[in-house]
Amino acid sequence: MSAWSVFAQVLEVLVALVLAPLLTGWVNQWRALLRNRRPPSVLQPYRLLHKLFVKDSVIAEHASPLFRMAPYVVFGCVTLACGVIPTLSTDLPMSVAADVIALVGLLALARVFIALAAMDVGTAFGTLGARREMLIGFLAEPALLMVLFSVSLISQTTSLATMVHTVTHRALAVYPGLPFAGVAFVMVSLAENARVPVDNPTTHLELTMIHEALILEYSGRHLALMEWAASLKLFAYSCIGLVLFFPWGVAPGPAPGALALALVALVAKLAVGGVALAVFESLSAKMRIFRVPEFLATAFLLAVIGLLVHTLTAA
Amino acid sequence: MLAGPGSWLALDGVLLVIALWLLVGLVGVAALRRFRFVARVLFPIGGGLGLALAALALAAAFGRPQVAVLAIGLPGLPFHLRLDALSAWFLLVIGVASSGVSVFAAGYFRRGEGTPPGLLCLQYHVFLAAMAGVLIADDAYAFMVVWETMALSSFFLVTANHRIPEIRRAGYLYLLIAHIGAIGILMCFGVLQAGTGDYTFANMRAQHLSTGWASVAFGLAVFGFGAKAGLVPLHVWLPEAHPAAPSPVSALMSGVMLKTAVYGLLRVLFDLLDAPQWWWGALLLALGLASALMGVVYAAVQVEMKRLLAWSSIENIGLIVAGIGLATVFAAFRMQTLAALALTASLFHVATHALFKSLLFLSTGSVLHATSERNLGKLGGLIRSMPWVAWITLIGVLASAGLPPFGGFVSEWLLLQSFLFTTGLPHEVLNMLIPIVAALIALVAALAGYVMVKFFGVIFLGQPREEKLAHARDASRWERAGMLWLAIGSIALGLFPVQVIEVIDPVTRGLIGTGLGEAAARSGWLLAPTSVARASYAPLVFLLGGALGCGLAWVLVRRLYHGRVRRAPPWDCGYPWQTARMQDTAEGLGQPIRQIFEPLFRLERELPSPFDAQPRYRVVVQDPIWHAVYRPIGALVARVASLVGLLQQGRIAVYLMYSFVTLLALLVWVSR
Amino acid sequence: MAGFAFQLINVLGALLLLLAFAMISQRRILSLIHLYTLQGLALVVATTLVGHETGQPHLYLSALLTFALKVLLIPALLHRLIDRLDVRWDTETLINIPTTMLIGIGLVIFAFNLALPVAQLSASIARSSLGIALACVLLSFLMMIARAKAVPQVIGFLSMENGLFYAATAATYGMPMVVELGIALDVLIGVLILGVFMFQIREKFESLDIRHLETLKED
Amino acid sequence: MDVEILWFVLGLPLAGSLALALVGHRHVAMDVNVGFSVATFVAACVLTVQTVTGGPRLALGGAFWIDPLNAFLVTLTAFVGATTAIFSRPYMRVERDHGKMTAPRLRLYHSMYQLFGFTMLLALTTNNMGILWVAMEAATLTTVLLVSVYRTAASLEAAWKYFILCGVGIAQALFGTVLLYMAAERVVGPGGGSLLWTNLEAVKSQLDPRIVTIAFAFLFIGYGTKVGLVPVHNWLPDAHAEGPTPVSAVLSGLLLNVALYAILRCKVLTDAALDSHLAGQLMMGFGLLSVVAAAFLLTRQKDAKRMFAYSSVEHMGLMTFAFGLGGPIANYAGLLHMTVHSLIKSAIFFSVGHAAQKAGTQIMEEIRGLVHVSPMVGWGLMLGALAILGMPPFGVFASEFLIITSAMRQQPWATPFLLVALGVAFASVFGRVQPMVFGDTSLKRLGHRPAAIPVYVHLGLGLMLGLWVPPYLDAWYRQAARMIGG
Repeated sequence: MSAWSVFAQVLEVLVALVLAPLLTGWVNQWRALLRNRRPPSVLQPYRLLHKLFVKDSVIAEHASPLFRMAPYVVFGCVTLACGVIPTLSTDLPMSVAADVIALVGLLALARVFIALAAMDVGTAFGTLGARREMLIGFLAEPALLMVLFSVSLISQTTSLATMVHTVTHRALAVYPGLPFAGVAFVMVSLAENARVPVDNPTTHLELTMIHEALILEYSGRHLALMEWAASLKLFAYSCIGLVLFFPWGVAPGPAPGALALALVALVAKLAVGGVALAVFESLSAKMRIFRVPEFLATAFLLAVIGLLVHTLTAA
Repeated sequence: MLAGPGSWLALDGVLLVIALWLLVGLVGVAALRRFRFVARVLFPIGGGLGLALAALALAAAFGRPQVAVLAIGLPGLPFHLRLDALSAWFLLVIGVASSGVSVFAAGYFRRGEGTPPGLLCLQYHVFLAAMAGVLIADDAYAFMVVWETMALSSFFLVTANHRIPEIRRAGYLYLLIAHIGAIGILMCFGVLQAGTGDYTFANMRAQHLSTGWASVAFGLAVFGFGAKAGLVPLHVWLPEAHPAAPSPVSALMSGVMLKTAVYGLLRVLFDLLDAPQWWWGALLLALGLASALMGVVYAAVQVEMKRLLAWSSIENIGLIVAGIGLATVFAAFRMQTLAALALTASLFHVATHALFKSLLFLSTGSVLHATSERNLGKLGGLIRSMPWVAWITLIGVLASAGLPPFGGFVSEWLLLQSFLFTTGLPHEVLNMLIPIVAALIALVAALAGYVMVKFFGVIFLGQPREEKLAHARDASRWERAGMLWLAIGSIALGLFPVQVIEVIDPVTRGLIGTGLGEAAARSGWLLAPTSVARASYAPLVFLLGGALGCGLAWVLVRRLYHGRVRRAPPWDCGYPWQTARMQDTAEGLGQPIRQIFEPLFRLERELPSPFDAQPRYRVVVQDPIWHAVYRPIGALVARVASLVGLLQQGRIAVYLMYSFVTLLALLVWVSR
Repeated sequence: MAGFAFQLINVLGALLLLLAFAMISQRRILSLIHLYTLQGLALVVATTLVGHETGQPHLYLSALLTFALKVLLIPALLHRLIDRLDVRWDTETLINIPTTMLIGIGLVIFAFNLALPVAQLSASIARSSLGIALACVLLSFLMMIARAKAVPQVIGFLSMENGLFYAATAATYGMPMVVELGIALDVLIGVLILGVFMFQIREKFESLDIRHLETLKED
Repeated sequence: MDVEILWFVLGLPLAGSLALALVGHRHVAMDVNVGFSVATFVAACVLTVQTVTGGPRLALGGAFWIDPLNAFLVTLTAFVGATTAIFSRPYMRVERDHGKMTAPRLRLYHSMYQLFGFTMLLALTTNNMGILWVAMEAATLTTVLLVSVYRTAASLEAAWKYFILCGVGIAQALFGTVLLYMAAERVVGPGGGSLLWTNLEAVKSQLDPRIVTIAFAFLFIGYGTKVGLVPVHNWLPDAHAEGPTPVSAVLSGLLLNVALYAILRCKVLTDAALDSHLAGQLMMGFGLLSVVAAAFLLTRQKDAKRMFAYSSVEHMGLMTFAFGLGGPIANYAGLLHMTVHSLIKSAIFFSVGHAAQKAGTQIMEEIRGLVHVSPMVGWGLMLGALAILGMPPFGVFASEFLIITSAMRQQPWATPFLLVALGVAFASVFGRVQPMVFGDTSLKRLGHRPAAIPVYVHLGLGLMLGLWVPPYLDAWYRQAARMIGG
């Protein structure tokens, strides 16, 4: 691994940290526009984070150390995840440290800690949120794995970098399994990032909220970290989707020019993706919590079908 | 076959450890009621012996197989002993796990709990010795003797508190199924010896059975060892027996004893039988998945902590067996490398499960002693009153949920890897099925996370659901030490998978002919079973990255901003009248699972109507298999018995008639 | 001459069989005892004849023994028994008599067929004797099954012993002396014990009806 | 030399019965009983040592024949007789104190006990198939008296059934013997020699198959009734349940074995004469039937002694099956099973006897928590039950191991039945013994000291045979197994 690849790694993490809130802001802005509202500034999330960091953090008197520890763990995990995904370059020191399975495990670790932290204070909403989060988790996680597997079967590998590499540097071929995987992935990432049909990131309506219920007891810097982690997660998922299904532009090696190009391509793709997400969210309505399992089960099945279709055509 | 004098040491050492364990037990009987001596001296000694066993096993793992013959047994069939890589691996697991459990037990057992301490000490150490004996037995008779001794000693341990009828019933069910399974194993050996009358495993290895007989032997082995391992549908004893036993015993049974069954299955399947059939593997795969799914789903809806863990043991055994099944399929198609991969995953999981499950059972034991509550609905918030137990348990919980960078994740990672590479199978149906299997494995893994969050969250987090929990005392020094040891173990397994796989390598070499050893060695700290380009996982880098992320975040936040914290009542959307009763109960946390997997359950619901004066909600989840399989069998036996009972109906004339008719029939038959 | 003796032996055998049938059909205990005595007598004669024909002295001894035991001693015992227990009345049967007779005939046919091949190569004088003996045994067995009272059962048991003796005598020139003595001893003691038993049963159950002895069973 | 010793082996119990007929009601009687039994055991040991060194031989002018097969049974019989006598000391004391045993009954009991021992030893050692029959019949007579010794309605009924059924059965055996004699006489020639085992053994291959077939049918049914094979077992549970416990112990421990021994002798002749496997098939069929039927009958029992009586039926069936299987391994297993079953089963009856005396009933629901009442009795019963159910490392498991594994390849069809039967038997017996031994109890601690030595000596030996068969015993088994052949 050369100094450049280390640089690429660091750059990538920093880009993720910086771009993540921006992506959130961008999506929110478009949502507002699509609803004929005056949109908040794209930079609103940064302001929010700053405000929260400045404020004292107020926590329940009987909260355990785990409660205070959780935001850092979650933040760390998600950052690491962003570092693993080859958004700019496929030649990253971290990419060998974790393949897709490890990536999913990493996100699961973050989820478990959020849930535990939510249960720690012992309020009705906290436990409720934790239960719902884990419910979504155990349905979304296998679906995500299946999606990744169907791609990894194409490239005969589970290491993201190699996947991207093969998908980019192969004569354009049509894989009938991929569309299923793509749809499934979209559904999963909607659920995982608490987007509309599953959860509403802006709601505080007790009966429907999931993500908000989890972080209800947090305030100040802890809340800031949680929110930042949330937007990082959204960023990560978007990147996974992009590198898996639209991997063009990702730099094969850590050459500075290529990196710059990749960065531009990434921003462009994210912008488009954000708009698409906003459109989708505005068009669809929030579903009842009891419908969510069916929604995710559908995603799971789609992913499995994709896998089957692939094996069928491969065999 | 006969090993050189140099390599004799390990096997002799193992024998010595076994003998010393027995000795410790006898000393315990001698000091029948001297509680302090038994607890504080004998049990730690037993733990030390466990460590010694682990060391010996590690030494023997890479050596040639060692054999020995004891002067006891049947005439012409003395006890043959053999220590090869497979035995060594399981011995290692037993040694490490049991040492932790023994140290814990030193602080656990209290006065006046059923059986006198000395007797308990005897049964406990005989149990340990028998488990070690199972792993080195090299002929059918020796194997059966130690096998049943293991069952018997564990039965007495389970019913240590035999004044409670439920516990007696649980023990009875356990021993019954164990015994019937043992007869199955016995018949399996009967087939394997191929009528030669020579019951040594060496002879069985030499025999080449016809496919039919081999399949019979395989079926009997699956039946016998499955009954011990708790494979669905032979699992019914497990959720009864494990909660009934004292916690260290449950830890040993769940963590270690179930593994001896896995060992037996491997021994018969890959060592004694030659040329496995692919459908054997398919069968194992199906059984394993059924157990895994059923186990985890039932664990999710349990409201009693040890029962929850027992069901999760069924799940883990299911995963292990599924891995073995996959390995069998590969072996049947001569895809040795992949077989080695799958087998390595199973063996790795054997170790991780042994450690974290023992740890979790021990922590339930501490909770039980501190609160005398086993019902999740009455626990909560213990992380404040018993921080030691809570934080150590958290490690076990994360490992059990299969989260990186802990031990559980590595085995799941390997297992999924091996599933991913199955598309090359020369068998279309399997190629179709395997992805679905992989999906189910992923589902099970995710559900395990759910279960563990429920387990930890309900016991240790939130507010205490009962007043008395507030002043629960933390575990004693001995208990902490034991649990800490196991926790360290499961962390180490997670961080140094490559080194562990190098120990497993000789095992797979011995059984399948190839291993992941040099691949692992090549990639150094990086776990890459086949090639780095294909799949890799580096827990240490991983951990460093994560720690770096957390640490930097922590430091920077304090540098750039501040570290001020204000304490206040919980916010909870501004609702001030929070009580502990408003938290989700165990049932509540199980509700989504109950809803989604309804067909798998046999539910007894009692829902209140809106007009009830005192509305009462009750839901009982029962095992459908108990009703679908075991009840009918019992009824059938009863009916047959009542029919046979007609023979004995007291009238002498009828009795004379019997012998008269028998005589005539016999005369007709012989003079035909 | 010899041939005549053989026929005589066979006739005696037939007589034995006839008596067995008579026992089956007989209701009154007293006459059952008489029939038993007659059977014993026939046995004695047969034994002496065989002894005379084959010139085996120990058969005379055996005949003497049989006479003492089965013509004098046991009948006397039985007589005293029924006097003391006062059970002279008719004994009812579990299976009605005609049926029993029919079954009996079937048994005889079966026994003869069974014994036929063996009798062919029997070196002994009386070829058919084995079949007859077997038939006697089976018939007494049948009688034991069919009778509901204790005493007839015992008599059935004893007449079965007779059949066996006849087999031993006619088919093979009598068992070795020591065995015969042992058997005789056993029979005698057996009868004594049975007698004692009957008194005890009587005093426990106020009757000798064995249908009282049906409490030990699977319920 | 050997002459004297055999005199002692047979004479001691006979003398004992006469002596006890005189003093049996006295207080010393129990000790006298023990004395004679132990002396007999010592004599038997000497006899067997001579047999081991000298090999099989005739004794007392050809009237008796000692070979490995019966020599080891002689020792076993004498041993169990002795230990049972030791057990019956405290047991009968309690019975007398409870007033269940009056002085005349005690006298009868003791004298008959010795006489029974004599008949057993006679049946084993005699060289004459006729005397064998006589001895078996005599054994029936003595045990009938022993069973009925309490004079209760139930015991009378049991004894009556026992007498009639076994009497009839044994009569069949006599007919078989006559046929055998007839067959043999044609080869050996007239004269008394034709019933001597030694002669039969010599000419067994020339015996006429047709006669021998029928003879074996009669002998099998006859002696099989005493072995307790289903469906002619019906006397067995009653006799075991209603007699005094020491009698149940010797019935299970000795009588059944000796009856099976008789069948084995006949089987040897039949196999040689027919050179077909007919006898073996018969024995396997009836053995298996007994195992299965007994196992299912076990599930319905309420009375402890009755239950273990059925378990005896089951185990005799297993032995019969093993001997029917034939071959060195199965025969070896059968002999081993014979030994261990006698030891363990009598030990169980000892424990049950004490337990029943303590609880004042044999009904199992009313016996609870024996470990609290008397750990000796409780653990004795628990270990005995586990041993008889085939739990290693007790010897029963060793023999079952050999039987099942060899059956698995020779007669696979039989093994599922065995699996089911053993499973059902385990479920029913253990399910009843566990609450008897463990759990809470209403009873007070045992008043008198139980006879722990016999129980634990038997269990110890059973354990030893599971882990280590002494070489000379092993050699013995091997010779005997070879003689049985098949």
